[in-house]
Amino acid sequence: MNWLIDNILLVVLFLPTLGALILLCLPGSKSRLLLWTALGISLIPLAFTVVMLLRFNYSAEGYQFMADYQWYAAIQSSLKLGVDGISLPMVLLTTLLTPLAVLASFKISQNLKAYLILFLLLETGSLGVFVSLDLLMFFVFWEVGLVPMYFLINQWGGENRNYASLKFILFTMTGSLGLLLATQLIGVVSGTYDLVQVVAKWNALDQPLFGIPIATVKTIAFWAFAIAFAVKVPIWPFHTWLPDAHTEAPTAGSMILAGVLLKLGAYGFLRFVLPFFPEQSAHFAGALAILATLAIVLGAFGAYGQKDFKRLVAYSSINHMGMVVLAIAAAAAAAGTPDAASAVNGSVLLMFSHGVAAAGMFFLVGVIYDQTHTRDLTRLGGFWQKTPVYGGILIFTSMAALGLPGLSGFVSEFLIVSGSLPVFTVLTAVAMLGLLFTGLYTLKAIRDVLHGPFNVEWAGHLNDISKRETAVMVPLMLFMIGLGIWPRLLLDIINAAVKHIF
Amino acid sequence: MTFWTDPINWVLQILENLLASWGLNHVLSIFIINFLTVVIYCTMILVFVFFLIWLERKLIARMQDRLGPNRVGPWGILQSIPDAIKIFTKEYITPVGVDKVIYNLAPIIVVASVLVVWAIIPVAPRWFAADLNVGVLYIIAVGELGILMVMMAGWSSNNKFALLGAFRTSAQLVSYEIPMALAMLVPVFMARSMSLNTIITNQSVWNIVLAPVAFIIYFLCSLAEVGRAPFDLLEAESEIVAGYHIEYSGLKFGMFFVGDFLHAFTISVLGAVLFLGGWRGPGAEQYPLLGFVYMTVKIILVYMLMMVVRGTLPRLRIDQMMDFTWKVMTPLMMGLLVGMIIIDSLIVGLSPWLRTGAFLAFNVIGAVITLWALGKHTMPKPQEFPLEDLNAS
Amino acid sequence: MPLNLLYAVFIFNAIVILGSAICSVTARNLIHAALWMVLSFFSIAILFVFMGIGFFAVIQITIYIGAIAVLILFAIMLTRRSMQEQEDKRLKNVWVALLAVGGVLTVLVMTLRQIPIFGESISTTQVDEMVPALGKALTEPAQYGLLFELASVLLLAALIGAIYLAFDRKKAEGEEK
Amino acid sequence: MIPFAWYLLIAAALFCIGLFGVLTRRSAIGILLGLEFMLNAVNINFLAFWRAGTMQAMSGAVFSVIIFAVAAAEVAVGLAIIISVYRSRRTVVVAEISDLKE
Amino acid sequence: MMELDNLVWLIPVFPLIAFAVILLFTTRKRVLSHSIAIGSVVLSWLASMIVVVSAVLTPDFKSNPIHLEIPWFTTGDTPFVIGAQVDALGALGLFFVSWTVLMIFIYSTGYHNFGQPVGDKDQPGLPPQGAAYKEHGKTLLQPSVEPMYGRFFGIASLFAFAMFLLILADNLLTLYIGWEIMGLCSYLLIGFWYAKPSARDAAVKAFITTRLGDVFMLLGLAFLYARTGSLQYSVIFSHETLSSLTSQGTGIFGLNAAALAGLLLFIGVVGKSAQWPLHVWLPDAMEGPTPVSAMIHAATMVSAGVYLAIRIFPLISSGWETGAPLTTAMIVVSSIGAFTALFGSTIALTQRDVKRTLAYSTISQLGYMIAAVGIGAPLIAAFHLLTHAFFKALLFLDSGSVIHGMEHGQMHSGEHGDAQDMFRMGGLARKMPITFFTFFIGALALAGFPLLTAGFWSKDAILTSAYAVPGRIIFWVLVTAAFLTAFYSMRQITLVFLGKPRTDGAAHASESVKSMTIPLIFLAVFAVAIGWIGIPAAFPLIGGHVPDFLAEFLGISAEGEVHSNVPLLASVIVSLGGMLLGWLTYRSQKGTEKDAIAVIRPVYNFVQRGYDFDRLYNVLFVRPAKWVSEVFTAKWVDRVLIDGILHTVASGALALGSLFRKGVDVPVINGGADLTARGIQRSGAGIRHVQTGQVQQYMVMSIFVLVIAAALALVFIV
Repeated sequence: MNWLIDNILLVVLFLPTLGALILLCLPGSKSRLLLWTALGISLIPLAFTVVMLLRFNYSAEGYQFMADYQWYAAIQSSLKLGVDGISLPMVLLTTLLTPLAVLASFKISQNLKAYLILFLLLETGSLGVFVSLDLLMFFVFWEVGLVPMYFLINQWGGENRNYASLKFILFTMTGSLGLLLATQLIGVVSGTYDLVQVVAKWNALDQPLFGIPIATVKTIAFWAFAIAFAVKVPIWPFHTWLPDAHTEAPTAGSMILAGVLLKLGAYGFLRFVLPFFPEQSAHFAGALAILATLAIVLGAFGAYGQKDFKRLVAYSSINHMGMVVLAIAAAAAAAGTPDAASAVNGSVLLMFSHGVAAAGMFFLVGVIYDQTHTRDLTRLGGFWQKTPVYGGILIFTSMAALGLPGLSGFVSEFLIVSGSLPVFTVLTAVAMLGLLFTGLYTLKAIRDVLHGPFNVEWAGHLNDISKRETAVMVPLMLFMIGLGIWPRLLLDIINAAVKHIF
Repeated sequence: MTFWTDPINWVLQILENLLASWGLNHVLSIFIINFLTVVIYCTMILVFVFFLIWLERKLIARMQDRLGPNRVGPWGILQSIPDAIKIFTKEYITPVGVDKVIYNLAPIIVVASVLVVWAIIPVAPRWFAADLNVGVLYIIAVGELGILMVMMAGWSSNNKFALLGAFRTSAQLVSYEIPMALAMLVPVFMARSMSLNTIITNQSVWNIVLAPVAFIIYFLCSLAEVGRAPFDLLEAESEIVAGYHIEYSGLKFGMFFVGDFLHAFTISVLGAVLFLGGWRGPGAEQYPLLGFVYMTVKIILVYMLMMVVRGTLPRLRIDQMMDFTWKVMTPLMMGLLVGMIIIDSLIVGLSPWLRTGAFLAFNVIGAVITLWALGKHTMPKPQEFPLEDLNAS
Repeated sequence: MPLNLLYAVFIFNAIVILGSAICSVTARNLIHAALWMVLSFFSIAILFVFMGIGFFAVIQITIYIGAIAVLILFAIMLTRRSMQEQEDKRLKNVWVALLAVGGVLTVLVMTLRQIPIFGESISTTQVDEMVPALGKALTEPAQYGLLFELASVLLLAALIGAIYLAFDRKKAEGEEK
Repeated sequence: MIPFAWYLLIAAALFCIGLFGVLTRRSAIGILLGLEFMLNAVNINFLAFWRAGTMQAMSGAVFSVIIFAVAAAEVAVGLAIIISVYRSRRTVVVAEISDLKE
Repeated sequence: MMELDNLVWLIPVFPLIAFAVILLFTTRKRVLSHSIAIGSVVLSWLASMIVVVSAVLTPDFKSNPIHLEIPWFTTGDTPFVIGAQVDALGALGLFFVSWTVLMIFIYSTGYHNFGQPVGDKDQPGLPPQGAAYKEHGKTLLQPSVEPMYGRFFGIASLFAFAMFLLILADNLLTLYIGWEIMGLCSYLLIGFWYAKPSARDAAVKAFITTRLGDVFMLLGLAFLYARTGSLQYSVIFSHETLSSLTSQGTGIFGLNAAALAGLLLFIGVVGKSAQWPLHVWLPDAMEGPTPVSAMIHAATMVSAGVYLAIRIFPLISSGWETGAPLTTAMIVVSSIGAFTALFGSTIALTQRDVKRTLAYSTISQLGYMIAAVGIGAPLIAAFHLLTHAFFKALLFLDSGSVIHGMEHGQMHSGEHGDAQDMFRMGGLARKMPITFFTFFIGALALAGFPLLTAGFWSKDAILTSAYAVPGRIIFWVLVTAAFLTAFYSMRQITLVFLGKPRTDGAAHASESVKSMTIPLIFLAVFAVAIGWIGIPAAFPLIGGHVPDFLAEFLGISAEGEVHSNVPLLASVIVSLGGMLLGWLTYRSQKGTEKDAIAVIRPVYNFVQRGYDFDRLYNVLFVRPAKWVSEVFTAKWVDRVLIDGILHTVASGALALGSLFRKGVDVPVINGGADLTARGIQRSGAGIRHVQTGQVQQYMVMSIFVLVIAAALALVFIV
């Protein structure tokens, strides 16, 4: 093997940062140059990720492409990277969505340079969360991913951006406080931050800590973790930052936010909470499931209740992520059973497909917004006869989001339902209500945007989707239909990990 | 070891035995044999150049709808010989104020610097003078000598136009050395060796398939290296009367002339070796002569290509020429090289088809992007002539 | 090759090196000086061949003759008007210089004698198989990778700096106007 | 088998010749010439020592390579300076270039 | 059977390709679009015919069906296998689907006025308004071609793909995929003229109502998968799986696992094939173009529901063997079916719109089939499914042709009015003979005209088996429904075709083009002949002389049940009587308003509005859902409750922060920084230059120093 392959994760992780530095050196006035450079740079990690997929060993257990770099040697923390079947799809998602987000922001005019740099840093942050196998590093990247998003919303957002960005940062920061403390606790107690060792040592603990019975300590730590991730996902009572953030964020920002950042929380559940706290998570799975169900149902209700196209899509992602968390809770409750396996498979697959579909939806909202400068559903209408291609794409994407069989969402939803039904029968049945309303709000969106008599207000200035915008959508649509028709594309990889973990 | 499997060593063996039977000292006999070989080798090459000159004149004539040489010999194939005789028999003019030593040294070294390249070229399996394992570097290094001598010729002949020509020449040659060297690096890293033999034997897939762009760049640079059209600003009669060899006449001029053709020929040989798989071909391993035939065919192909370009394109402006190498070819070639190396290290161990496909795809994408960018940025603006000016004049 | 023959060639080569070097530093015409320098560099390349490192021989030719000599010739020709006007005369204090140089030489020789392996000798067998190892050593981050990068950065800086310095501002401004 | 000392002596001599050139030339280009000799002498030394040793430690070769690079860079910059100076004041004679004084 | 297997999986692929190609490339080009679509359907028709014929020719095909499979994905260690399968039932479905779909496609070209000029005011999303043309002086309208011609064929191809997929599926999940895609297509096709608000809302209504069923169905699938670890028919309907499922109890209504799964899936059926109470979407779905109604209602989509019901019969009837009293699940199914049959036919009585009548009649016919499934005669239900598919498709296409003729007449005569109102027609028999003839045959079949028509045989079979069920409520309900059916079908014929034209639109109506009438003739043939393949052996007189082909193909156990003549008589009487009555009632219809059976207006209107189920659901579900989502969730919970708490916290924190800034930052920290800067400036000035400027002099000196130092070092140190 050669250096590049041994350190491929390092390269993938820090190429965007490098790109950001390069952009820093380019003249800020040449917007085309900046955009193309950013696009080109962000395509490289994608290529590397494809290489990783090609070289991925389906039969091997544990993490692959591992690499360990000396870091905070003093506190036994090191930059330890590695991917397995759960994180590799997420890496693919991130590296896929970032170029598309860049491609989606060709219309950005003011202070483009900073904008692009922030995007690349954002990619590094989220990638770091997915690939770092070291608690401290995980936390560092977790926070790193936070900051650029804040500025993206705060600088390039809509009219109400200050409120939205502050809400976003406050919510997530509050969550991560507990996370930080718990991380420190675990690190100190088990003498290392290395994920693999921590799982062993931390679970082996049995005598009381600082005079507190270990169960209590673990419970507290569990909730610290759970709340941090729950805020990020977000599940029910912590979700109100999401609609505001989405509504105010620039289109590309929403794409990344929905596509990648929301997955961080769910990924955290899978990667940390379940392995670290098997008993606690099994014990509190019920509560988690209830919150998740609330997220599903109320998310769907909320989406149906919106007048604002973008808020509607935002609520829809609350709804879908609720499904993910429900599956995770089921897996936690029924760890080791085939149900758990199918639930986790479903949840990871849904994470990916929702990432693709939601990003697509937000982008499509942006396409309309760029032309009409309103997202008020009541003012749109009858666009299909003016924008046939856009209409087709919108229907396709929203059907994928709705979980139409044959498109990416369905298989995952089926797996989730069949996995969590035996565990939480009633809750799953209730969640079905959410599924019904998913159909309702999706159709509402299509109905208000495309169907009905054409709103003459936009008679003059309404063009069909442009080549560039189509170029953004095509890869996403390919993934939607590809995963729908042949889920093994990703499920084999996911299952390779799930088989060994759950 | 029969003639068919290994002709050269067979002949050498016979010679050595012969000399030994004369009772010569071993070292001495080896020396004599090598000397003879070198002499014959170079002479053959030079003679071949005569043929090339005829070929080129003929072809260009046809392209320009002329007859071309047609008097001496069948189809005028012997035309070069009377020309050569004429050149030999002309008077040697040595202008006043020239730097005698350098003035006379330059043409010799120019020819020599091309000839020594042939020392390492494998014309067939087991058929080469020397196998340097720094071969490619050696070729580049020797090329530099040529540049130096051209400058010397231009300077020493104490003539404004000659000096200008020398400046242009050396500027152009130095600038085009860089992308050319980069392009030559592609075969090197494909074969993981700088020895031409290894490069040929490792080309199970011709490098032109793996890196077409590299080949194109190499080809263009080589055009510039030998000062062919459209890069023939070195002896642009209209601008600088004849360039650096304006003051030369007779045999010395002939040497420059031959050196030019020889250089072109050598360059096409290198193109065939580095990118077209040299003597590779069905059955070449067993029968070197077959390999020799393949080699010749490929060489002629590349050389024809050169001629076609020469017959087709007009001369570039000097700024265009410089822009082209510094702003287009060098960056492109660097990016290409880096990208191919990265790809190569990424897909190591995966299927060879994937490897070829990846390289090819990368080249094509790179080429497309470059062409797109060129068309976008350096497309010549349509000249508009204000009508009133025309009317005024 | 028999040893005495080898020695003969080597000594001849050495004489060429030093002789052409001396001619180069003393030649009145700078062009000739440069050409003498080229000759001396060439024979230094041959010296490397004697050492058995043909790789460096080729590098020597490429860089010193191909690049540096050509550059210097360029400079000389570009500034040749001043060459023509006043042939390069000696300074007053040639003798001082000679003295200094002689001092340096003696010191050097005395120092070299201290070296333990001073008496040994080097085989002329080609060791080009060291080239890959050299390449690895140059690019390994663990070994000299950093140094290599520094050198490349230096080259880049030199390139940019050279362009910047040699850029004729007056003419450029004239063109802009 | 060439005695190791010969290389060193040649190098030393070359170095001194170069130094002489540096000290006695009046034109900046001449000084540059001398410098090249000195650098080349250093190179010979490095390589000779490397070759004389086990050749396992690459430092000698590496440093000579670096010196090649440095030499090229130095010539480029030096000549550029000379040319720009020549442009600004029509001379390359060092003695006349003494702006550093005040 | 290898090449046959390939054919099997190729069948749905052709329309899929057609769909992709049309929507991606050829939407604008009419000829290309419909040739691609029809070509693909012809290909799959050919393939299906080959498959069906070879299936029929295969001895005891029932026991070894065509089956091929691939692993779709793996979770944990259990692979999920999908595949294609053609068993007896599948072959049956394949037969009628391929025929009807092909016919409908050909019909559509004519229906969408292919070859006619483009309308002046036509725009995508609205039905064509007609193109003006001059005829000796005055400008008249002639039908204009559909603006979204290509798109129609694209979506229709997708629909065909979904239907074939559903029929060929060998597991419930693949079936569900086809099922949902069909739902999407129905949504797109019902809302084909999306610019019409009514069409738009009808589309949404259809999708949501069916999805309501589908959600439960998905639940059922998940339940089954969780319990059995597979969804393949061959596994879940195998004897041991069924018995184990039957033995497992569930807490709900004391149903066993199989029955529960069956019922959950059955809710999906209820939604899809428009059974009460989820029937509301189907009449509104008439907003779509007529071929769509034919395809959705008659041929394919609603039949898919019954098809599934027949498939899952083993689950529904778990723990039941022939002759025993019905289980809970079966009671639920059969009663829903029977009720729907009666319910639908009553509404159909009162409809004025020619297509809505057929829609409600479809509902009631489907009720028949569901009832048949519920009483344990699924294969007879399949028989009726087959016959009904043909004659109902025929009827719908006919109605479309009628409407076309009426529109043509209205355009010609320049009068405006509802072209679908039966009371505005009359006397069309002379104007459009082929349409009349075929419609007549279809209506007879629907009414179950004895011996001749297909409808008779299947309906009779259903009644027979219903008669066998202890406690004959269902039987009598079905008989009543049959009577009403006969009545309203005759009513339709009389109003539309017989008598005098009641409007001059009807007077100027004209026969449709060949591409519409030829499919009608084909379907008419089937509407008559298809019934003869299922003449029960126990039938008086002709029974036994004609082979009961269907019985042996599907493997209906003819023996066991004695064929009593009561149901036979009943069906003959009700059909003939009903038709006679209908003719008598409407023979002398005058004027376009009053309906002869509207004796009590309010009741009539109430029934005509479909017993006001729309309003009811509006009040019960739609409004509350809107309120919950728009007011409760979006406003109260999120904005008021959660954000309220957040804002209080935030404001408190802000106050604290500003306090700190005033107190600490400004005076202390900013002050200190400024002092350090000044000190540095002074130090620079001290050092001045010491040089002369002659480089070489420096060098000489330095060298001397160096030499001396080195010499000293050599002398003293070494």
